[in-house]
Amino acid sequence: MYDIVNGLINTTFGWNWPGWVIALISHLLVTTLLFAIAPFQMLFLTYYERRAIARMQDRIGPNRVGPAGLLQPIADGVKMFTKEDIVPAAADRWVHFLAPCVVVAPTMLMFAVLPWGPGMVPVDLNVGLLFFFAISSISAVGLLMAGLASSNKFALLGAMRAVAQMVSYEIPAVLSLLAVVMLTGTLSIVQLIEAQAGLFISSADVPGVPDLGLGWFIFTPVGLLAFIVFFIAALAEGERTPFDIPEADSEIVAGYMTEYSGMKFGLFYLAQYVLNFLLCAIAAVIFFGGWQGPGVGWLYDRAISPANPDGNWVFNLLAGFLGVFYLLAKTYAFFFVMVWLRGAFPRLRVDQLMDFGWKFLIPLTLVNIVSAAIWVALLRWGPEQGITFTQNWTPILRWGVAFAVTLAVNIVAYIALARIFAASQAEQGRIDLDEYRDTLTATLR
Amino acid sequence: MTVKIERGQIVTVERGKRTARRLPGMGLLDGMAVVWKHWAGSFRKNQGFNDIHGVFTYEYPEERPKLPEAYRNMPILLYDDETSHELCTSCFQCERICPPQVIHMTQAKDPATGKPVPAVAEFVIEYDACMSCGFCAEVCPFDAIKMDHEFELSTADHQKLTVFKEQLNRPISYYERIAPTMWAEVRDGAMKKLQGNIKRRPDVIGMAPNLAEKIAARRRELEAAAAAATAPAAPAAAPAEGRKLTPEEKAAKLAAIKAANAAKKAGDTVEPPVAPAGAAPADEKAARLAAIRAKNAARKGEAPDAPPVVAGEPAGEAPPADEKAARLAAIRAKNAARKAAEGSDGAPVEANVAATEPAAAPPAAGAATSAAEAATAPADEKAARLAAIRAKNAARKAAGGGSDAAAPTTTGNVDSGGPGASDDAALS
Amino acid sequence: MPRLSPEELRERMARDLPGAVLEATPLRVAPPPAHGPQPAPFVTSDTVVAAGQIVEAALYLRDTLGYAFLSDIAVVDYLADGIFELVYRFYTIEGGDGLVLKVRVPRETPEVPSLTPYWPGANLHEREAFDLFGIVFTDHPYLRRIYMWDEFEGWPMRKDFPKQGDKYIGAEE
Amino acid sequence: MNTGKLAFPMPLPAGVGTPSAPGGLEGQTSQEKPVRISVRRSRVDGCSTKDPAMFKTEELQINIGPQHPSTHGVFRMLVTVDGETIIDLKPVFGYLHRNHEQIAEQNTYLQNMPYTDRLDYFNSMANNQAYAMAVEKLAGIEVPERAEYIRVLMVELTRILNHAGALGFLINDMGMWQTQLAFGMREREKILDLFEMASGARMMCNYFRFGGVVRDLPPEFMPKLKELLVAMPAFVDELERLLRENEILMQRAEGIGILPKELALAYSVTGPVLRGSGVPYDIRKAEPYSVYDRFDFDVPVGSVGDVYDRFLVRIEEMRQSKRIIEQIVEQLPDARGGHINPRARQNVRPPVGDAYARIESPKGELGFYLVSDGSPRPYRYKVRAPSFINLTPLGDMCRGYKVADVVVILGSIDIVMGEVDR
Repeated sequence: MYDIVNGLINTTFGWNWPGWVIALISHLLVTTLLFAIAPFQMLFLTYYERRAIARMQDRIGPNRVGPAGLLQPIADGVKMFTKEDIVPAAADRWVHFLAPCVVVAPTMLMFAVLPWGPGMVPVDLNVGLLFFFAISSISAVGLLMAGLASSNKFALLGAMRAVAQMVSYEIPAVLSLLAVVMLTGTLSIVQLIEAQAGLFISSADVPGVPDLGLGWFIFTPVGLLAFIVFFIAALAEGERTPFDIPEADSEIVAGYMTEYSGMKFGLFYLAQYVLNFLLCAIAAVIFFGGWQGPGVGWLYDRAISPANPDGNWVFNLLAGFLGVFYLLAKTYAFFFVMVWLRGAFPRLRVDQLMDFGWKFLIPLTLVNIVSAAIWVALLRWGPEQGITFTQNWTPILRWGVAFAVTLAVNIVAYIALARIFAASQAEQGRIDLDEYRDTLTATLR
Repeated sequence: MTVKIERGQIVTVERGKRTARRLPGMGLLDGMAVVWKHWAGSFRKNQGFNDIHGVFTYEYPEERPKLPEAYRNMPILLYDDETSHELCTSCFQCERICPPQVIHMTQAKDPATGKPVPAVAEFVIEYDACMSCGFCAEVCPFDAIKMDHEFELSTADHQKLTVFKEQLNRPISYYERIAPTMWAEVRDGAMKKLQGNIKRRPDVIGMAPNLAEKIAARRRELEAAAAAATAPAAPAAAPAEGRKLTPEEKAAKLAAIKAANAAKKAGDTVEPPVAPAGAAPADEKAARLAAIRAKNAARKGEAPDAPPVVAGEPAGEAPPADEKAARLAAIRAKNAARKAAEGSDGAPVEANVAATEPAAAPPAAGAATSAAEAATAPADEKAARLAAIRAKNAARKAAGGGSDAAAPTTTGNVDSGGPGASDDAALS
Repeated sequence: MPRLSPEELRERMARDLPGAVLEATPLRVAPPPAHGPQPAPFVTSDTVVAAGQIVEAALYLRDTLGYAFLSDIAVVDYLADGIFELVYRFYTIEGGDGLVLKVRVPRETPEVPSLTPYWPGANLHEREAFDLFGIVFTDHPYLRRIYMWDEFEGWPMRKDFPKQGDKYIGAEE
Repeated sequence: MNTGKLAFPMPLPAGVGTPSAPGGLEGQTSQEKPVRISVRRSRVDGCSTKDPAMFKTEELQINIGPQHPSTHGVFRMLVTVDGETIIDLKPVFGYLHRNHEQIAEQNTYLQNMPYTDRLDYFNSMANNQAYAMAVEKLAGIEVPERAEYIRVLMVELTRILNHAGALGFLINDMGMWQTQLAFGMREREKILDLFEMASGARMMCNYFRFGGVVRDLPPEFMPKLKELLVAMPAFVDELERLLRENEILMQRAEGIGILPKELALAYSVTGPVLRGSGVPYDIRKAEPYSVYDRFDFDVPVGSVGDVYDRFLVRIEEMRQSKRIIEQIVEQLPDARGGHINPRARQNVRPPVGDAYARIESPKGELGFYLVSDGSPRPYRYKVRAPSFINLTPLGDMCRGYKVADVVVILGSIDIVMGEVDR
């Protein structure tokens, strides 16, 4: 944005404004845009989810308000705003009031590091990924506030579950991303995307691969496993089925949201859907190349950018549109998968969820980190790191060997861990059936 | 594992995975595949009963469900399109069977005589408490109450759900449209009963009140008929020629029935005048009807296994099942006897007077009253007066219709055909 | 296990549980009408058991005869005779007809030993009977009202319970 | 274990056959490998509240219900939890109580028929059948053969629709967002269409009369029914594919809410819950009523008695119902003789006496106990409601499991509050 604004003001109009003014203008513009976009994302996602899941259930879904029901979320929003805001008498008023804000704020902040297109990142932090996940955990505080302040047992249970779940699933999520970070050696999201140029093989790994913007990490075994783990963890963090335990409507009514009504309830929903959107987006960014796709790189090469100040702004626009299109397409595809899972799966129980996270996902990510190390060692390291046997291999051979080895490691790890996990699940907490029957029937006379 | 038993077996259901699955998580993928199939198939409509894919939503206000004929929602009352007469005779069957007791009705009364007629004066159904069981339609012997297909009854006004006769009335053609075969099954019987009932309904009683113009038309016809009757006996021949459904004839027929009844009672004790030859066909019909009715009354009077029950007999002697019937018969017989007693004085006079000049009716009636007073005990005074009024009416109508020969004819027929007559005679 | 008819059951119980089987006296089902023929008295063909020995009789059915499935406990209020009759219904899982034990208790002191310690499935049946008829099941672990609220007074299924107007709705009517 | 005391004299009779040989509950026989399930159940007595050395935890009382999304109506469970583990559970009834029996004693026999629809409003046809059978037994009314076939047809359709709905609700309680419920409802709608064709109403059918049914099947009924019989296996197969081997469902259902065979019998539970526990007791086989002795069908039983078994038993019962319906379609006497609409029986006056009739309703044994005093109104009218009695073991089944399991166990019992509270 800075480049565009700078180009517009200083080059096109020739006003020669100082850099900080331009930075201020561009940041304000970006913030305004994001705050306008985020709620609309949420509105559209609710509509999208309802329509998609209705189709899965042989229904039509909302189709009454506006063309094909497109205005349904607006109507819902109006309903939310006009509803009475009820605060329970026994609730802690201020905490009850603050909780939705605390939940929503971090999700908005997370937009700060999300790159939408080439050169279209609000802030290119060099620790963007860390920022993203650090901020996302803050909303757990808000959830706990909501649960505690409501003085409702269901809310309390829901908040406990939510916090436990979010804290637990941060770990596999971050660990799975760690593997990717090891591949690239950077925490900057922009650089992560740029590393995914290429055609099924990242051009960073094998020089000379044509750049079609398809060198995504998902095409590597490490990235694939990391993606699976990350997506599962994202489901848990975003409280999506089968991990929507904190707000399991059939068990604890609405979890921490039980005592909220009106727009406060709406804010929780907003936070949740925005978080889902962001998680899908970040999954798209990290594993599916974000805005990378055929044509974007070619266009961006001809656009105004720090590397190429003489470019044409038309290409900026084109590259931007194409990049945003790619990103949103990927994001919505992931969201569709989330909806699909919601349509297809029951939810787990809270202890099973914990077991799954701690006993299956975390070991799996740890194995994946080992694979990532192998990958890095085979592809990047040379004699100076003490790896000599790959010295004479061509890059493509290195890549092939690394691919095969990591694939084998990951598949074996997955199957073995799944078996072990299943066995442990079967054993753990197992009471001998006869004994159990005896305890039950002992009361009979 | 299975165990054989008679006509089947006991099967222990197979738990868990049927096949050794390749990878953990395949069951989840299977489920996703099923959902995907539904998602992909949902861009077309569900094809019907044997299709399990595709959207099966009814987009309701645009797309109306096709209701089967038997569908029942709320009860409605039917009336005949042609005559605009309601089929309901207020027999109270539906009110009695209604499980939540939401049907209320009052029977129509002849304003002149106060005698109940087979029509309903007011009919109320509390739709809000109706449970749509359909019993009322099932028990109705006249097929007057049927179940509607209209289901959009929601309203913000609770009071609206107490539905009166005006809102309940639907033409038969409406019901025929929503349930053609079900109506076809009962149509003939229902229409026959309706024709019978119309004959017993004076004035505009029993006509659908929401058809104001029809009622007005009918009123005009009745008035015209009355006006025509004041003219000399010239129109007397008219009913004989005018074949069907002219209002005059209908009125005449009605009058004939009335006169016949009165005369019949009179004729029980007093030998009627000789029936003139060549009676009008319209009168003949009425006479036959009266005869049938009398016969029926007689049949009811008979206990199945005993000779005709005499009024004076104590009810207890009859077998319990027939007790009620016997008592009913006794009451009816007593009434008839009473009427006969007074009729012996009044009716011939009346009949004669009616035959010659209508203006003489009031004195005749007066004579009848006085005769009745003289003849009966004080307890029967009321009944006597009632009978007198009825006789007066009959006389007036007989005069109005111009069917001078009606009364004698009928009495003759009845006398020969009705065992009820002898019954009555015995009682008196 | 042999399937038994009520007569056989009476015979065997008279042999094995002396004193438990009572004579099934005819019951007047309803108060006699003021006039008209009297309704026939109700003579049951089922086994009538002394209230104190219902547990023994039930256990006899279960342990000796194999009628282990307690299907139903119904209460009938014979107001005219001043008794409650409890109808216990037992089945075998072999199939076939069940056996019926009937227990008659006076309306004034309706007390019956509870079967719940032996058949936990009798729990809700007995609570229902307590709630609606006021039958007191001694030894019942949790004899509380089940349908009506705890403060409710009266036993709504008894024949002498006022059918219209009570203290909750229009007492004066 | 105090086998001598507990054991019912015959564990399960050999005549009807027991699914499990002496090996016991797991269905272990010599040929079969034992069913391995894990009972994920905490030991209630070992919880930390009792141990002073541990952290002090507090027991929490939660009211699940009466206004809770998954209590299937207005039903309350007073749950004492330690963390998420159930320590105690007491069902509280009566929110839908309307004293159905008292109402019925004020009505004539026929007038009660539509009220029985409202008992278990999912299966009005089954209720109708049980009540009609009781009155017919009491008054000695014969039912023409065709009417019997139509009745059985309707009740078996009811069974399919009930199980389709019940499984959908069970899965919904497990958290699958209505997908299976929508599929089940789709099939249910088709069956309701059939009911509507025959009786005029979708749910409150009021179709049976003493000595017959209201009216004969309309001509368009049979073609539609045959179409439905094509769709039904596809639906059941799809349900199995979607859920049967789903790992999450198995996690949620296996070893949850175990009700052993002995306990199931002692608790008087009936229907799929009893059969899921491994007792092959089906009144249609045990004491065949109506024309059930003319059809071939199997009785599915479970081996462990957990939620998963009940789930599978219901699936299999839908198949068996479909089988019965196919046989009815073949055998249905098409002679219109024997008026199946007994209009004359509107005023039944049974002689003095009592009668009990029971059927295998989709939820279990549904019985009507009637005492007649010779008047047109029943002197005593008692409903033995299956969902009500099946709730008795709920506390025992839930103890030691998690809060999330309570709704699943409740869903697997399959209750309808109209019948529970009556």
